[in-house]
Amino acid sequence: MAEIVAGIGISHVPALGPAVDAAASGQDTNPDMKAFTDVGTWLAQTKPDVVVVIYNDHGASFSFDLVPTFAIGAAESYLPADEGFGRPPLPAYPGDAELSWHIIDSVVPEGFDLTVCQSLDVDHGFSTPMKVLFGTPEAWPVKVIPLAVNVVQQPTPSARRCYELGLAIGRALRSYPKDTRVAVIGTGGMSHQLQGERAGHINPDFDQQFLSEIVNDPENLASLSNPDYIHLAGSEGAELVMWLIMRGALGQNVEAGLSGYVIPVANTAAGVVAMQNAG
Amino acid sequence: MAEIVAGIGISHVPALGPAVDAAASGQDTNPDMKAFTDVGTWLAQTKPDVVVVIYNDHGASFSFDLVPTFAIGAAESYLPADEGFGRPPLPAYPGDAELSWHIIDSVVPEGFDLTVCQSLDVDHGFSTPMKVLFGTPEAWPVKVIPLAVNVVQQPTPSARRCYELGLAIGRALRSYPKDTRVAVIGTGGMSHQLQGERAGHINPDFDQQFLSEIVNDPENLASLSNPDYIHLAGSEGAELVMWLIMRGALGQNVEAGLSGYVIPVANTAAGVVAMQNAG
Amino acid sequence: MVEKPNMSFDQIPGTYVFDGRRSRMGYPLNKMSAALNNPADREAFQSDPEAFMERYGLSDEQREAVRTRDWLSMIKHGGNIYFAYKIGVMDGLTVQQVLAAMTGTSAEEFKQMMSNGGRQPNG
Amino acid sequence: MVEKPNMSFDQIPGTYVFDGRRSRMGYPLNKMSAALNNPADREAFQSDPEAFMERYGLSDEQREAVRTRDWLSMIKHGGNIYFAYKIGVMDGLTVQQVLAAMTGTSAEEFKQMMSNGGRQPNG
Ligand SMILES: [Fe+3]
Ligand SMILES: [Fe+3]
Repeated sequence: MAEIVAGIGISHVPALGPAVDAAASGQDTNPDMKAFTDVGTWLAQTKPDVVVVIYNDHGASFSFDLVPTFAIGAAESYLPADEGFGRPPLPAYPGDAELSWHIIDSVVPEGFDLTVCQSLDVDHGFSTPMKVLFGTPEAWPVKVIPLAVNVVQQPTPSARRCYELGLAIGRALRSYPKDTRVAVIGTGGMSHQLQGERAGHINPDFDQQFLSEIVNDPENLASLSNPDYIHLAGSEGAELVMWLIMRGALGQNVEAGLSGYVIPVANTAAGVVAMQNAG
Repeated sequence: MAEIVAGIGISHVPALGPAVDAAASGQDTNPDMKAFTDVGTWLAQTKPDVVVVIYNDHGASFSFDLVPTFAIGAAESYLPADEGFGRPPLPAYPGDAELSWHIIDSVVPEGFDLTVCQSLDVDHGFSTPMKVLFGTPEAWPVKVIPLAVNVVQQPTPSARRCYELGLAIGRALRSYPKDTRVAVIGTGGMSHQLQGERAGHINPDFDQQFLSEIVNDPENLASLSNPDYIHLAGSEGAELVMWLIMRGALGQNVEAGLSGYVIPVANTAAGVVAMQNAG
Repeated sequence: MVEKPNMSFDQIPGTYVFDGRRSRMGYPLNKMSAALNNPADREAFQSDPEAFMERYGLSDEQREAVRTRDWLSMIKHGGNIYFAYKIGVMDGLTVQQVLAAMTGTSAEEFKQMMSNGGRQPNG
Repeated sequence: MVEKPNMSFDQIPGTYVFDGRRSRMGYPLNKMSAALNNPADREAFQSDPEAFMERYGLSDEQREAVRTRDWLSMIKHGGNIYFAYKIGVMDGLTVQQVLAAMTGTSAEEFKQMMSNGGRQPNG
């Protein structure tokens, strides 16, 4: 049977890649920045076969012509998208189409109205965490399942809905008959805002509470409304609801692992937290 | 406040257009075929401002690259799609983007994970009922809201899920503050199968029960499983679940109006039923 | 009242339920067929079908099924009828002619069966 | 415990929540920006921005905002920052430079504000 070996919440701002490299090389001695690398090292030790990466597209693969609330990949492989700079020189991500379909066949009948993508280019929301956690290998050491969430165009799915989808994905993963080690990665955040007169908004009190409650009290985080998330985390930081999908997939009781919090990475508060199901 | 003035279930097989024309001109004297024209006449008398058309795409606008479970249009207008024969010479369908967004803003927070389309070409699943009910005017006399349902690639949404979405759309429509007369049209079916050794499957007993229960016992129809629908209605006739979205949008008690049932129209059993909320 | 047969997908006779397994298998075939919505691609397919199939990476079985217009084999190898029929459109075939060929009957016989009320359940 | 401010979208200061109303208004502007994911369209925009804006049917206000790189005006007229920033990419701007311009501060000041911990809540 499949086992969920790790849950990670992590920012996906592109500048995180170079910032983490600087910490790894000793150029930057901030211990919180080092936490990102340490989480990657820890993740490797959990030996995942597959990572489910919950992220959002930033105008690369979806435009406002068509916005799925939840889009899951079921492809054999995924290419990094051209976001306006040319296609990034990264290896393609190998998919696990069989496990993707297992999740789809489990959660759609439970009433989650997924959009199923057998072709999907993934942008920095996906690629930044992969790079931070796995470095820049010639070939990725894991298979991937992307889950793209609309956190851009209201009505975005509520934190509650995200958490419930996570619970359903957890049930799906645990019912997968193959011996597969799965890590679930919720990406985005932490607080930031990239528009309006409030651009530059950072809310460290909220972020720190979020880092703690995502482990210990996800129910409270699931009870916040969409406007509350935007008010507290910023219009773009509201993407933090994606961490609740990851958290829902894990068991009710988890053990907290490494975590870190840095202000700023570019225009964003950046955070990372690792956890695993309690023995 | 908006009012739901009519609910219609109707087949969408392309051959229905010419068949109905033949009945209207007296070439075909089958009274059940005349029912299709009569429903159109009745619909005009209910003076709808907007029609919500629930249909499925048949490989015109969506491929297996991306399959939304439920995709709703929120465009200013919709073009008829090229399905392999060239673009049909039909006028563009004017949208009611404001009402589309009202529905979206109502049902997504209720946990329906719609895909929102501000650009969408609609195929015969949409165009055939429009032609049968409204003829071929130079400009359509109503605004439209297309709702495309995945009834092609399993896991398709269950009949229960469709009915529940219909209930939510009904709540949304009734809460729309503008004085707007809305007709809801569920399309597809009736029994038919276009693949495998069982191609040509027609199930008149099931169809007749469906025509009756869609009015009087939608709960029973909502309780049938996806395999049951395929077994009873045929692999393509299973699209009849879309009528349950229409039925859900109406009130609990409805008055039955005209109905008709014809075998065959091309390879399909064709049916129509009209209803409206009971006094 | 409609009664529930409580079937599973694999119990339905003569029916290839288009599920994830078939959609995955049929992906190149259906993607190629979807391209036939474009006039330019319709021409490309007709002028050099082998090159067109190569472009989309069809499996050997899928190519052979397309070459021989073996509609049942297309379905068995993951083709979806709404997409596969776009190939039939270019041959000038009606859906009914495709279904007749798929079930190994003549177009006339199939038409007659439909006019007589279609293939009856369990028939 | 995170407490609930129980805000509504319109109460959040200095924030233009990207909802259906704005997505509808901004549709031509964002559609044009989305095209900039393609190298050929990036060239087309740069060589003749007026023709490119005409092709997508931008409103007068949106055109003027693009012409003057008035980022706040783009947002107010339905632009979404992830899309609008693709215009900034072609100008060689960082997101931070765009945000500085949007808030009427210098790039240096904005950078300093971020290094000092960002714009504080209710600040
Ligand atoms: Fe993001
Ligand atoms: Fe259909």
